[in-house]
Amino acid sequence: MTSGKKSFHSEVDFILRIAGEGGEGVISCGELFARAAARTEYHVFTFLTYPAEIRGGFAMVQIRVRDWTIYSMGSKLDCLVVFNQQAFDRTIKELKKGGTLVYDPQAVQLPPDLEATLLALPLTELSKEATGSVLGKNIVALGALGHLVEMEQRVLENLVRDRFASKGAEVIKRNMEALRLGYAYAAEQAWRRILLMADLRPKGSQYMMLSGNEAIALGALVAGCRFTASYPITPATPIFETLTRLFPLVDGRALQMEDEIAAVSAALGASFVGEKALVPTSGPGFQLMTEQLNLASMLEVPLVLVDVQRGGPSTGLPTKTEQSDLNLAIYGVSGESPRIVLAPTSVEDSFYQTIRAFNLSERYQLPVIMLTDQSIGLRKATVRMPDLSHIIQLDSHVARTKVKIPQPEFINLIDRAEPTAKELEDYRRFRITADGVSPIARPGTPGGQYLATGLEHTESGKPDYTPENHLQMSRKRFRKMEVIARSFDTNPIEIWGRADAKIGILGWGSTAGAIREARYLAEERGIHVRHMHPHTLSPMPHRQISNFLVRLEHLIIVEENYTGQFAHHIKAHFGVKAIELHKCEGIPITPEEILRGIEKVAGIIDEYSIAKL
Amino acid sequence: MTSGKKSFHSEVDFILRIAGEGGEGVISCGELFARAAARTEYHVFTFLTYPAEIRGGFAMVQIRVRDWTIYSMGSKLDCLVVFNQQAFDRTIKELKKGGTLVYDPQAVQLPPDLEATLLALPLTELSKEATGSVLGKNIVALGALGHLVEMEQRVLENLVRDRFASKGAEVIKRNMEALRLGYAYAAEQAWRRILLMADLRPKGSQYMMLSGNEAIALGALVAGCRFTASYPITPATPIFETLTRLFPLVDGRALQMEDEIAAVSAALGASFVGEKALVPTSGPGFQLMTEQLNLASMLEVPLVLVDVQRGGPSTGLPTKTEQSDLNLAIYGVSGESPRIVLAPTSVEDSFYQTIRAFNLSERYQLPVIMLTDQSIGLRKATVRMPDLSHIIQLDSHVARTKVKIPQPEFINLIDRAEPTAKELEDYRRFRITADGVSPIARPGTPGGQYLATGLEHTESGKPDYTPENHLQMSRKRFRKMEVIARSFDTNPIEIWGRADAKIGILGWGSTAGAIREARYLAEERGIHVRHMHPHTLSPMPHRQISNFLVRLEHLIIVEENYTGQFAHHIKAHFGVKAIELHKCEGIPITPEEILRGIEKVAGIIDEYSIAKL
Amino acid sequence: MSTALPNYRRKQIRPVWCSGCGNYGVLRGVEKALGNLKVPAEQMVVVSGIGCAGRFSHYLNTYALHGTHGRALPIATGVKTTRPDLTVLVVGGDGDSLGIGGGHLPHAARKNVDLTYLILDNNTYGLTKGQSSPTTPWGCVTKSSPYGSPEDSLDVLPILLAYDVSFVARTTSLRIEEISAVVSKAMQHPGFSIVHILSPCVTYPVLKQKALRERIEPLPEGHVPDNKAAALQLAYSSDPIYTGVFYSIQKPTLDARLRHLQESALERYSAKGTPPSIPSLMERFL
Amino acid sequence: MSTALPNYRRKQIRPVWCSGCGNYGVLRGVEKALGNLKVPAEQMVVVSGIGCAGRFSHYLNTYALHGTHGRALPIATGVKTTRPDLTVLVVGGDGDSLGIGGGHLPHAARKNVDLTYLILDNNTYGLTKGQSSPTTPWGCVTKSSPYGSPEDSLDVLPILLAYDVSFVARTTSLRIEEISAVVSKAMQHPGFSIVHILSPCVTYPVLKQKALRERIEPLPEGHVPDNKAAALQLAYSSDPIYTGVFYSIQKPTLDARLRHLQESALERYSAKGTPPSIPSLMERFL
Ligand SMILES: Cc1ncc(C[n+]2csc(CCOP(=O)(O)OP(=O)(O)O)c2C)c(N)n1
Ligand SMILES: Cc1ncc(C[n+]2csc(CCOP(=O)(O)OP(=O)(O)O)c2C)c(N)n1
Ligand code: SF4
Ligand code: SF4
Ligand SMILES: [Mg+2]
Ligand SMILES: [Mg+2]
Repeated sequence: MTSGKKSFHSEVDFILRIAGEGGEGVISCGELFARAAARTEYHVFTFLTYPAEIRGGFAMVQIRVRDWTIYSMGSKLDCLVVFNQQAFDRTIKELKKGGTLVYDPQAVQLPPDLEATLLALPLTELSKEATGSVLGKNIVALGALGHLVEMEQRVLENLVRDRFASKGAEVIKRNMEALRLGYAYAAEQAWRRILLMADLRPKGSQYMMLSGNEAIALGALVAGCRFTASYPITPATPIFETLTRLFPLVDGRALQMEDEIAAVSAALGASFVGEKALVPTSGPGFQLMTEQLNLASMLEVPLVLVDVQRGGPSTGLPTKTEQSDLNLAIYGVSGESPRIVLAPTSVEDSFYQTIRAFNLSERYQLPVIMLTDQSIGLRKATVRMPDLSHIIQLDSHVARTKVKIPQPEFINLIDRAEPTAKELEDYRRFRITADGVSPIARPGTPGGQYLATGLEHTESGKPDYTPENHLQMSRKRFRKMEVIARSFDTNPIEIWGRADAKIGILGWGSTAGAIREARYLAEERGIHVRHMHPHTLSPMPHRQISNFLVRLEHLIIVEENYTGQFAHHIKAHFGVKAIELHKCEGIPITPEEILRGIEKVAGIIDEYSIAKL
Repeated sequence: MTSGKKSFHSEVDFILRIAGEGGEGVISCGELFARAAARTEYHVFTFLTYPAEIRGGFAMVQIRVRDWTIYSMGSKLDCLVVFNQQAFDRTIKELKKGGTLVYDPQAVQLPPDLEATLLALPLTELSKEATGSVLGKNIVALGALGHLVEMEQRVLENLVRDRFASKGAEVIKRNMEALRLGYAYAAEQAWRRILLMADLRPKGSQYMMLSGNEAIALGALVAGCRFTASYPITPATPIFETLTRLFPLVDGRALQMEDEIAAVSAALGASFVGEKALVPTSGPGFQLMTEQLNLASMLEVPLVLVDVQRGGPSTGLPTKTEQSDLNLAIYGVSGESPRIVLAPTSVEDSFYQTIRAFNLSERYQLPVIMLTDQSIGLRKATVRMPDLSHIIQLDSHVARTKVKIPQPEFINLIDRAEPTAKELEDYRRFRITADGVSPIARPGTPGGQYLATGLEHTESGKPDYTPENHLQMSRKRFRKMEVIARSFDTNPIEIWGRADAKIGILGWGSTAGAIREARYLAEERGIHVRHMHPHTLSPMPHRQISNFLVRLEHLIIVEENYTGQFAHHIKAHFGVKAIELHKCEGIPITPEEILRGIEKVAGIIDEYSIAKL
Repeated sequence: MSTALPNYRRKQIRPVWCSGCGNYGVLRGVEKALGNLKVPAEQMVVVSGIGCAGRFSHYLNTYALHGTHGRALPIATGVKTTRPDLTVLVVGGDGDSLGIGGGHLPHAARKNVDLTYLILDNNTYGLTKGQSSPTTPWGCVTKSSPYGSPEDSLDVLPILLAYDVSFVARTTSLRIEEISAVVSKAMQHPGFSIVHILSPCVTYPVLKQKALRERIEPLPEGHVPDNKAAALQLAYSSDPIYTGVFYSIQKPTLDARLRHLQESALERYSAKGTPPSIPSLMERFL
Repeated sequence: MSTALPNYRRKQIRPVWCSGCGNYGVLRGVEKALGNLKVPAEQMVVVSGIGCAGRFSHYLNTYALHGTHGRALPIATGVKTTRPDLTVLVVGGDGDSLGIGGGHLPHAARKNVDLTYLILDNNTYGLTKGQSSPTTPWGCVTKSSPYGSPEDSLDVLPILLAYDVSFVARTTSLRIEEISAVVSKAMQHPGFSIVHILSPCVTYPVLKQKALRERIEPLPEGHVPDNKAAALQLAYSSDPIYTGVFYSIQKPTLDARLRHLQESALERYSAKGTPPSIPSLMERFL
C-alpha cells in the first residue's frame, strides 16, 4: 500500500492483481472483488487482459483501489494472487518489494529469495472440497481476499449469489461454501490484513461502477441516440450488448447485422431519416466501414462510430490494448472527405465525449469517429453520476455556435438543423453556407424531398462533375472543418503543470491518467512538466496546441503504438521536433515508464544548461 | 502549332481537342486520330474525359503530337473540334489565340469576335448523307481532320475498317463513306493544312501505342505475374480486360470475382501458394481491400495492388482524375503494417514501375500499392518497346541487395526466397533476420508446412500475444521498411534543373510531365527551378529528399487533390515549410498553372533579396 | 408545397440512360404503380446502389439515397427500422444486388424487412461498359470474358425462395402494365418483397430483347403463391420464362418482431409495462 | 523430411477449444478422413476464417492460412485456381461462413471450385462469447439478444442446393465415423463440396447436444443424391435432422473451365495452338 508521501495526497492506494489461466475464472474473481470495493467510499479502477482463445492462455485482472480519483492502472502491485506457475513467472516482477503474494502451493514453485510476504492458499484443495471440482478456485480466492482487506463476508455473499443466480440453487450453495472456506482459511492462518474496507460507509447513489464500453452506451442514451447497428467484435461487443438491453425499454432499436458493412450501412440509413445512430466496432471491423463512412461524409449525414482499439495489425491481438487506429480514423478513405476524430481519456470521459460526439455530428452533419481502446473499454471504474436535471436541449437554429462541451454539471444537446418553411420553398439540400452546414430535411416533410448521391453534386443534389462544381463543393465540405477548428478557441483545452515548465508532454486517449501520474512523480523529484491532452484529434485545435508548444524546450509525445502516429501528425502540423515515447506491447504504458522518459529528457536539459554556462 | 522557340527544342508540338456529348463518338474519333498519328515518327499523348453516365454529358479527348517525348497534355489548344454548343462553350477558352476551330454550323452558334481560324464543317448533314443517321459524325470529323493534317486517307481507312470489323460489311461501308465525305469536304473548302503528317516514314516496330492501363498489364506479364483477380471499376477495368485477353495465351489465369474483397482475397491465396498476383482497382474498391492488404502484410505475402485513382470522395467523379488516395495507401489499415507505395509518372513509366513493384513485393514479401490515376490510365501514348532480350532473372539468395530499377535497357526480375534444404530442417517461416525477410516455403514442399495466421505469432507461426513477442515481431515487420529506405541510396533519384536553383518543386505521380514543362517555361523566363519526383512514396527515400531540400530557399509541392496529402507527409518527415500548389477539379494541372506558381514564388524571392540588401 | 400525386418524376434531373434502355420501361411501370397506390412522395424513400439501374433513385421525386455499390439493402433496413411509417423502395442492378451486394439478401429475408426491392437484371454490368455479371450465361463473350464467360449464371428466383423472401415475383421491362401490377402488389405486401425485373441493355446486349420476348409467359393461371414447392418448380423453368408473383406468404415483419421485443422487455422491467426514465436506467449501474 | 501420413496433427500447437467442444470430434473425424485418403500433408492447404471453428487450420500439419473473418472461401479460390495440384480444405463457423462470408458462397458455386468447405455450425458466435448467429433459432436468448433473437434462422441446406453447390452433405460432431466417411467423399468429389457439420458449443449452448442427438437420423437408404427435388425436401426436415450426402452431381470444375478457355484462346491465336512469346504479344500493341 502506498500512502502519504505523494504530492497528490493519497491515504489509500492499493493495487491488486489476480492472474491465472483463461477459463479459471480469475477475471470474474477480480470483478466481484472490484464490485465489492466499489460499494465502499473508495474509487475503483480495473484493467484486464485475457487470451483471444476461449480457454487456456494467460489471463489476469488488476484492481486499483484508492481514496481519490484514479487516473491509471498504476505501476507496481501491492498484492498479487497467482493460480499457477505461468501466472507467477509472468507477473512476479510487477510485485512491489515487500508486497503480498498469495499463491496455490500445489501449483506454484517459489524461488528461494523472494522479498515479499508469502501467503500460501491451497486453492485447488479447498475448491475441490467445496465444489467437488477445480472450478471454485476463483471463489475460494475471493473469500481469502475478503479476509485480507477486511471486507464484510455478507457483501461478498450477496455478490456471489447475484452472480450465480441463473445457475440454480445447487451451484449457489457450492460457491457459498467455496467463499466460506477461503475466508476461513485466511482467518485461521491469521493473515495480516493489508487494507481495511469493512466499516467504510457506502457512497450512496452518487457513483456508478461502469466499464468504458458501458459509459459509451449510456452516453449515447443520454445524447438521444435511439438506433445502433453492429457486428460482434472484441473488445467492442459490450457496447452493443448494453444498448440491446436498454434500447427496447426506451423505444430505441438495436440491430445485429450480418457484417460490419451492413452495420454501418443500416446506421447511415437510420440517420438519413432523422435518427441519431451509433456504430460500435474495433479496428478490423472499422476497416470494412470506411466506404460507408466516406459516403456519410459526402451525403453530409451525421453518424457516430466508436472504435474500441485493440492490438493489430490484422486479427493481431484481439484482447490487448493499442492506440494504432489513429491513421485509419483520420486518413482511411479514398478521396477526401472530412470527418471528426475524438479520443476520450477515461471511463468517465467516454460518457461525456460520446455526448459531445453526437452534438458535433448533428451540428456539422459529419461522421464522428471516437477512438477508445481495450484498456478503457473493458476497464471498470467509479464514475460520478451526472446531473441529468441539467440537460439543455439547444435550438439548432439559434444556438449553433454556443454548444458547450458536456460535463457532469450540465449537458447541452443539439439536433441537426432542419429547413424552415421559407427554405423549403426553394429547397437546396446542399446549399453553400458560411459554415458549410445546410439544413437537412427529414423524410416525411412535404417539399423537402431531395436526392442524396455519393456522386459529386450541386447544391440541389444533382450530379455534376464540372471542375468548378467539384472545387466549390469540396470547399463547402471542408469549410466545416475550419469552422470546427476555430470553435475550439471558445473551449480551451486544459493544460496541467507549471506554466514555466520547459518540458511538455502531449498524449491522446487512454494514456491521460498514466501521464498525469508520471507528472506527479516527476514533480516529487523536482522536475516540472506541462501536460496537454487534446480530446479532438481532427480537426486539430491548431491555435491552442501552437500556444502550448511555443513555450517548450522539449516535447515528449506519448502513445501506445509502434510508429508514432500522433507524433507524425503533430510534426506535420506544427513543424516541431519531438521525443517520441511509444509502447507497443499490447498493455498500457505505466506512469513509471513515462517518468523514466521525463527523467532522461530532464537530463538533456541539465546538460544543456551546463553547456550554456 | 508551337515550334522552335522553346529551350526544349520542339519543331512540332500540336495539340488537338475534340469535344462533344457522351455517346457521339468523340472519344473514338480522337483515338483513331491518335492511332494514325502514332504510325508516323511523331510521339502521341492523349487525355480523355467522359461522363460517368453511359449517355449524355460532356465528353472530350485531347491529343498532343510532338517530335519528341511528350511529358504532359500541354496547355493551350492548336486545334479544337466541337460537336455542339455545350462543348464549344466549355472549351473555347482553351483555344490558343489564332488557333483553328472546327465546328458544326448547325449545332454551334459562334460569338462575333473570335480570334481563331474558323472552319465550318456540316457534321450532322454529312453524317446523315453517309450513314442515314447522326452516328457517323465522328468519322466525318476524322476525315476532315485527316485533310487538315495531311494524313494519308488510306491509313485512316485501314483503321476505320479494323474498328468496325465486328459490325459487318454494311456498317463498314457507311463509315467509309462518312470518312470520305469529311475528307472531301475539307479538301473542297481548301482548308489550309496545319500540320504535315503524310510523308513521314513510320517508325517500324520500335514504339508501341499504349494506355497506362495497358502498360501495367504488360508490365505484369513481363514481371512474371500469371494471376489477377478483379472486380470492374472505372477507370481501372481495362487492366483486367487486357490481362484476361492475354493470360490464357501464356498459361496465366484471370478471375473476375463477386466484389473487391473477394478479388484481393483470391490474389492473396494465389500468392500464398507461390504465384505473382496483381489486383487492379480504383479508390472506392481499394477501400474495401484494406482488410486483406493488412493481412497480406501480417502474413508477409507478396501482392501488387494498382489503384487507378479517380475523383472522390465516395463515388465522386468516376471518370475524372485526382491524386487523392495517397493517405489511404500509406495509412488506410487498422493497426500498423508495413507496405510499399509507388507512383508511376507516365504511361511508359507505368510499365517499368509495375515490374519494379513485383520485384519489391517478392524481395521483401510485402504488399506493394501502385498509385496511378485516370489521366495516366486512360491516356494513350507512344512507348518505346523494351529490349526483352535483356531480362535477367536474379537468384533470390545471392542477389538480394542488387536489384536494379527496371529500364528499357535491362530488366532485372526477382522471385521470393525459398528456404534451403538446411533451413527446412527446422523451418521457421517468420524467422527474425537482419533484413526482416524470411524464406517462404511453397506449398508442395515437404517439411515446409507452416501456419500463416493474422494473429500475432512467433517465428514459427504460433499465436503469441505476449508483450515481448508483439514488440519483436513488430520490429521484424518494420525492419523491412528501414532496409528498403536505405537501399534507395544505391538507386539515386534524378533531380532535374540547375544545381544552384533556389526554388525546388516536389511532385508525385502523373504531374511529372506538367512540372517538367513548367520548368522549361520558367527557364525561358530566366527562373531556375530544381525538380524531384520520387517514385517511392513509402517508405520515404529520406536521405535523398533531405539532400534535395536542404539547398532550397523555397519549396513548391504540386499535387492534384484538395488537402495536400503529399505536402503533409513531406512536412511530417522533414519539418520543412512548403508552398502547396493543389488542383482539385477532376482534370490534370497544366504547365501554365504550375508556371504561374513558380513565378509568384520567384517574386517572393526577389522581394526577399531586395529586403536583404 | 403539397405533394404532386400523379407525377412522381423529379423535375430537375432527367434520365441519362441510353435511348432504348429497358430501364425507361421499368421507370414508367413503377410510376404507374405509385400512381395506383397514391403514396405521398414525401413519405417515400428510394434507396439505390451504383450502376445504370442505380440511377433510378435520381428520377423519382421522393427522398432518395444513391449510395455505394451493393449496399442499398442494409441502408434501407436502417431506414425502415427507425421509420416504419415510411414507404421504402430499393433498386439495384444484377451486379449490385446479386454480386457485391448478394450477401445482404438472406439476412434481410430473415428479418422480413417491410420494403420492396427491384432487381433490374440486364445480365451485365452496364455502367462499367459491359463486363459479365452473376447472371451472364455461361459462354457469353463480354468485355471481361473475351473467350466466353467461364461461370454458370445464378438461378435468381430459386435462391430467393431458399432465403424464404416472403414475396417473390418476376417481370420484365417489356411489359409496363405487368410491372405496374406486380410492383403494386409487392409494395402492398407486408414484409420483404423482391421483384426480379428482366430489363435488357441495348448497348451491351447480353440479355437480348428479342430472345426474351419470345420466351416470357405469365405464370399458369392456377399457381397458388403460398406453395413454395410449386413456385420452385416454375422458377427453374427457362423456357418459358414465367412472369408474375411466384411466392407470397405472411410472416411477422421486422417492425412487428421488434415491437414484440420491446413489449417483453418492458414487461420484464415493470409489471405495468411503463417505460423507465433515463436516470432510472442509469441507476442499474450503481 | 518425408510426410508423416498417419498423423496429421501439428506438433507445435495444441488445441485451445473448451473441453467438451464439438470441434474436437470434427478434428478427429477429419484426421481419419485424411488418413483414409492418404493425402500427403505438404500437398494440402487448409484455409480458415476467424472464430473457434477458424482455429481448425492451426491443428493440422499442412500448409495453412488462418485469414480474416469470412474470407476463407475467396482466398481458397485463389489457391486452387493457381495450384490445381493442391488439395484444399476450407473451414469456418456459421457466422464466418453464412454471416459475414455468406456472399461468397453462390459465386464459388458458379465456378464449381474443386475444394471442400466444412461449415462448423454451433448456432452461435462462440469466439466472441455467445452472440446470436445466422443459424440461431428465433426467440433464443443470447448475449446479443437478451429478449430473444428477433430473426428467423437460415435454412442452410436448401440455400446451398439453390446455389447448386455440386456436393452438399450434413453431419455432426457427435458422429466421428460419419464425419470421416462424408468428408472423405466430399474431398474425392471433383468440384465444390460443402459439409455442414452441426458441432455444439458447450460454453454457449444454443445448439444443445442432447436435443441434437435425439433428432439426428441418417438419410433414408434409397435417397439418390443427384435428385435435387428430393434433396430439397429432405433438407427442409427439422425432425428428424437428416445427415449424410444430400446432393452430388458432376459438372465442370473451375480448372476444367479455365483450361477450356485457354485452349480456345490459343486456337484463336494460332491454328497450331502454340503459346505465343511475350514479345510477340507485345507486338499486338504496336
Ligand atoms: C465498390 C465499387 N466497386 C465497383 C464499382 C464500379 N461499378 C459501378 S456500377 C458497377 C456494376 C453495375 O452493374 P449492375 O449492378 O448490373 O448495374 P447496371 O449498370 O447493369 O444497371 C460497378 C462494378 C463501384 N462503383 N464501387
Ligand atoms: C471483420 C471482423 N469482424 C468481427 C470479428 C470478430 N469475430 C471473431 S470470430 C467471430 C464470430 C465467430 O462465430 P462463428 O463464425 O460462428 O465461429 P465460432 O466461434 O462459433 O466457431 C467474430 C464476429 C473479426 N475478427 N473480424
Ligand atoms: S448501358 Fe445498357 S443498361 Fe446502361 S443505360 Fe445504356 S442501355 Fe441502359
Ligand atoms: S466457446 Fe464453444 S465453440 Fe468455442 S471452443 Fe468453447 S465450446 Fe467450442
Ligand atoms: Mg446489370
Ligand atoms: Mg459459430
